[in-house]
Amino acid sequence: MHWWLPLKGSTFAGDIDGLFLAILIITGIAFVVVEAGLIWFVIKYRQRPGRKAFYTHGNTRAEVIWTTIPAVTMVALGLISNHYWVRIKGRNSVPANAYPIAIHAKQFEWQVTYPGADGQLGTPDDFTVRNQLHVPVGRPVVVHLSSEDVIHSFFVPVFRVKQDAVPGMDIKAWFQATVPGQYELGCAELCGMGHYRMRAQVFVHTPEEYDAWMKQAAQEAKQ
Amino acid sequence: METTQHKLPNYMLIWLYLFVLTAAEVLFAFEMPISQLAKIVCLLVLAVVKALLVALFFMHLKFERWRLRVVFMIPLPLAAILVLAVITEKLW
Amino acid sequence: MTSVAATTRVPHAHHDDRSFLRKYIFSTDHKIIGIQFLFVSLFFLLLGGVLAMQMRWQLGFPGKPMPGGGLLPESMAAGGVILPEYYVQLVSMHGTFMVFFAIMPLLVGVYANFLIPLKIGAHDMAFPRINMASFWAAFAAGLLMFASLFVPEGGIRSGWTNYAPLSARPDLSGVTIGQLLWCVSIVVLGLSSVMGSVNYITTIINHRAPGMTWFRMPLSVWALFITAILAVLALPVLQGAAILLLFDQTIGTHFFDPAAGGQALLWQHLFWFFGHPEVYILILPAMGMVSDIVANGSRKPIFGYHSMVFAIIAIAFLGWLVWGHHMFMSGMNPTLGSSFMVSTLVIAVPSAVKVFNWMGTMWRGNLRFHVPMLNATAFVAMFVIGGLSGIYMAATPVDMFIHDTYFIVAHLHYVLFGGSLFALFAAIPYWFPKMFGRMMSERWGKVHFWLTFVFYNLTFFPMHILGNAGHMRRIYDPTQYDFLKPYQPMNEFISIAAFLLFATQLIFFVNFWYSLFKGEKAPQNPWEDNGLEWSLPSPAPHGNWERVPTVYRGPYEFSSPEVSDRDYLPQHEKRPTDREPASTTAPSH
Amino acid sequence: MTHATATVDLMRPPFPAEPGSGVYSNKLGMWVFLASDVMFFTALIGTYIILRFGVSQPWAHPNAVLNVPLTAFNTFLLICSSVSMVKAFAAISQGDQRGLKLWLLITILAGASFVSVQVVEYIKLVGHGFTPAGFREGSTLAEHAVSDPVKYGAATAGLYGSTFFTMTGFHGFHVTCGVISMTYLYFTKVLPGKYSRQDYRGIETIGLYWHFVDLVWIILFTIVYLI
Ligand code: HEA
Ligand code: HEA
Ligand code: CUA
Ligand SMILES: [Cu+2]
Repeated sequence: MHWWLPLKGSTFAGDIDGLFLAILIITGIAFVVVEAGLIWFVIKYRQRPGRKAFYTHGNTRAEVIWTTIPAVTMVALGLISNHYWVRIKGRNSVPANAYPIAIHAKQFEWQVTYPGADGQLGTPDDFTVRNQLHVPVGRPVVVHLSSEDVIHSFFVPVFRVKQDAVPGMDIKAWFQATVPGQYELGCAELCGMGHYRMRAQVFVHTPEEYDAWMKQAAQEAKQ
Repeated sequence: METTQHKLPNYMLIWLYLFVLTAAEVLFAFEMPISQLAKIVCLLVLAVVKALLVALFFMHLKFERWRLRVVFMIPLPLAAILVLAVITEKLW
Repeated sequence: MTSVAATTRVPHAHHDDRSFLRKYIFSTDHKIIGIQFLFVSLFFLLLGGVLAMQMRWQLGFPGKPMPGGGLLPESMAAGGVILPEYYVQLVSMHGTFMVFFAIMPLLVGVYANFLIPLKIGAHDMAFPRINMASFWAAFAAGLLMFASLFVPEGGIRSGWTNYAPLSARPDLSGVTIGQLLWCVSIVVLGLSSVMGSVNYITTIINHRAPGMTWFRMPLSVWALFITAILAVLALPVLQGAAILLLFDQTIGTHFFDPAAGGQALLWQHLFWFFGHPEVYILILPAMGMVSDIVANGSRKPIFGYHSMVFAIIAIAFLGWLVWGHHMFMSGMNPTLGSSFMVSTLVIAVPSAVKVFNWMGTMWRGNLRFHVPMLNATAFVAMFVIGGLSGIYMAATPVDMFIHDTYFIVAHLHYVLFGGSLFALFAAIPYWFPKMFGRMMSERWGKVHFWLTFVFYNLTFFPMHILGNAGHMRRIYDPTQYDFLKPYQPMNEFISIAAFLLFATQLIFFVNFWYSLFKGEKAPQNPWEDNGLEWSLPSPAPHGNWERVPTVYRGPYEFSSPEVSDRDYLPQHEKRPTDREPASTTAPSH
Repeated sequence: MTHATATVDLMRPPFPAEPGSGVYSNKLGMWVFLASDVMFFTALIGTYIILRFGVSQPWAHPNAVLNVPLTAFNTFLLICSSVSMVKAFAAISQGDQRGLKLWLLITILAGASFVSVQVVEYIKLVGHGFTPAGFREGSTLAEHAVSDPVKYGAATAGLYGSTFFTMTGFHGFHVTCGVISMTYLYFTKVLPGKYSRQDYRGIETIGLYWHFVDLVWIILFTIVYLI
């Protein structure tokens, strides 16, 4: 059991975890200030006989300070987050050389279509595998998400990637895996009573392994 | 308060405006040889003018205090925000 | 001249000769209506808790027969083991009951009704009969929703958010009648809420006592006023959406059905355009009442009254601009996502103002820790945690990871339980004497508070860690995933804490009922507070005041140097230096 | 502008004013309710705009499917009823009981006729095959749509039916509620002469509702029947 975020398995993971940490620090400071302050006040100013509270209606200077600091922090945080956001999900974020994979979600499975030997979707050598996502390491991959019936959500925790698959929409999501291995893909959007078991395996291969797997899988799919 | 009819807005006149504008709209929609977009814009303008006539004169907003006008105005930007934001969906 | 018009409105203020039915069932008295709301929504709170316990059993001990599960029909729990379809229904109905039938009516139905006239010095609401209709509509809505648990297939199975097309397609979700009942119930509830809110708004604008200027209103009244504005504008949108969803299922329309050109995301936009203002409907009244109680407990004027008011207004206004933060991963235009992120982050600013002003109020106070004050302090401490976890989700890249995980579940319980419900645990004993003429037990209140505080944190704090591990929400059996198997002990721990949390609530339950009949008789002003309601006997009589009091100052004049023998100065107490207020009655000519 | 000032006085008649805003509660409450109703229609009309904006295939020409002249007449009827409503208000604000009775009756009748015409329209439309689910299989409209898919918006008929019936239906529902409440007031308050120059709050309040319903129709007529 980890107490922290899972393995960093994609190029985004570092950025996202870094941002998470930054927010943890900002909110951590706010948290400590508020909670420690409360505890201190609770102890120090608890009722004592004969004491009268300090009569005041406020203090403009203090209020300006504690309005400005959060305001500045939040705007800065917004700008920084947006920088990453545009790189991850922005309109033109998908790298031109990204390797295409189509994923069709339906109650309750993932149909993953690979481009075959020519590296292009929509050609006759495409083939489809259920509930297995194989990707090469170190290469941007773009998944074309579609859905048969209801909304599902493509979620690979180690890649830090999540994207809903919405019926009637054609949505792209991209990532670049960095660590070879076997991981899990889950459905993150309630899609019916089988939502909990709508999972798939993710295999991150080295390029050679990937080619080998591709040949074999294409063969199997033909039969 | 011996105010008589002429102290109120001339409702019959407003009625006439509304009638004319409605007729204009119908003619406009089907007889005008202009582009679809221009047509839509003109029709919407006409509709808004008519709606304003009703709100200002029949609902007396023209004669009310500001605080009451505000009540009616608050939802309008919200409605606009909702529709515009969702429409941008299609523009990307 | 002013109070003449006012007093003549209720000629029989203290001669209460109404029949039982008129007095307690079809009452138009705002206080009785508030109390009716109290009983009904506490029932739904309990029901929501019972549903949560079943969920927690399944999550902590997946596949094991639930104690008492044998009593459930085989279609829900086979051999006592909860079935996936029943689990999904549990989640959805838990969220629905808690949000729409427990917390919202508790905060708004109970306290807007009970407090507004009492705190602004009115005899009743502006439209007492519409007020009564509002309660009965809410009651009917509650019955419909409750009934949906017992129809074939049970209640909804698409989350409290009812995302289409799942919710619109019985063939895909597996529920028909339950979903229809949900839609109808929500439309009726919206009607109730609109009727109520029109009443609250009109009453606050038109029926304030002489001298009760806008900036002498207690913050609770301000918060309820702004909440009513939110409700009056937000609920119709939900009603509209629910009607479209209903039509999609019944008369064959295609609003949300992409196969026929409809848009799946349209539902989400409509729902969250309502939904985010809704979550502020669930917190603003809590903040208002906590402000009153913190000032009372600190024996100090509220720190920065005006900025507290403006912060309420700012939160409410910004609340309309952020709904898209629930949809960052939905495939919505990412540029729109950026603007929703910024507006969401900005809400931290007025929230910060509120938090720091509460702290400023306690600073150098003379803190009296009666049960309401304990809970109000816990509100501040817990709301901050929930609010701060909101920041992670507002940052879109981080939300990409934590969206739809237990991090969200942790957030929402910190704001809704740590926030709204703790505020209610403060408000219920605080105004209990004015409602029923008796005090709730302080001792048991303290026991309940401490146990709740501990078990609550043990239940919900670990959910952040589950979220960080990528634990999805709304899943029936986490052990299906290999990467979640190591976290099963934590799920078990949470479940046990949750059971203890629930058990602790029984203390509250008993304390509530016991005090209702056997509690100590309440004095007129047990908390030594300044509000107008404390100028009335406990319980407050029908028609409230024989003659509406005149207000000379704001509601938070604690420890004022003007008085030396006690540390509070009621709003209606005339001091030698006070002048009669200029008439607040607008001259008709 | 003396003209306006005199009018302002008429708008604030001498009933027991409430303390506070100077606007009596019924009227204020009605305005707040109308603001809420704006949001309700926002959900419906907004949905229509969003869906229509979102489709890539052609949308049906309104006059191919709907009977525009009939509805134009209906629109005219509703506008007239708004005028008669305001005349009723003007009458009682001058203490003219007969005027009130007459004009309110006209309003009720015009409103009822509007609903009746709408019912007839619905029946005809459904008869031709236009339903909330789109063009009914095998109906005249469905056949037309096959021969001229652009003019009849064959591909978007489902959305057209959904939005059309929902928007006009809920408007009709509002009109019906208005007619019922006015009829109720007519028998309980107007005929017994309970309104007077001193107090005609009920008339002004129901009038606001009625004009609002008219206003919504003005928008709906344009965007549903003409565009
Ligand atoms: C009472 C209810 C309530 C309240 C008040 C809030 C308040 C906030 N919420 Fe929350 N929210 C919910 C109820 C609520 N929420 C619910 C029920 C859901 C889940 C719905 C579902 O999907 O089922 C949800 C989901 C939710 C999401 C969607 C997550 C997802 O699904 O991916 C987001 C994203 O931005 C969010 C953000 C926020 C923010 C930024 C605030 C802010 O208003 C918080 C502001 C407060 C503070 C920040 C703390 C005080 C400030 C200080 C101490 C100052 C110093 C601070 C800084 C400098 C940072 N909330
Ligand atoms: C105010 C709202 C509220 C409250 C109080 C709670 C209380 C609890 N909630 Fe829940 N919860 C939600 C709102 C709330 N919840 C929402 C909106 C969701 C999302 C739903 C969705 O995904 O669609 C959710 C989802 C949710 C989940 C996620 C399920 C999933 O995603 O699979 C879990 C899991 O543990 C959970 C657990 C609990 C527990 C253990 C409690 C415990 O705190 C319960 C303890 C018991 C009580 C609080 C009852 C006490 C009763 C009284 C005090 C009454 C006394 C009566 C009288 C005096 C007459 N809740
Ligand atoms: Cu598919 Cu959840
Ligand atoms: Cu939100």
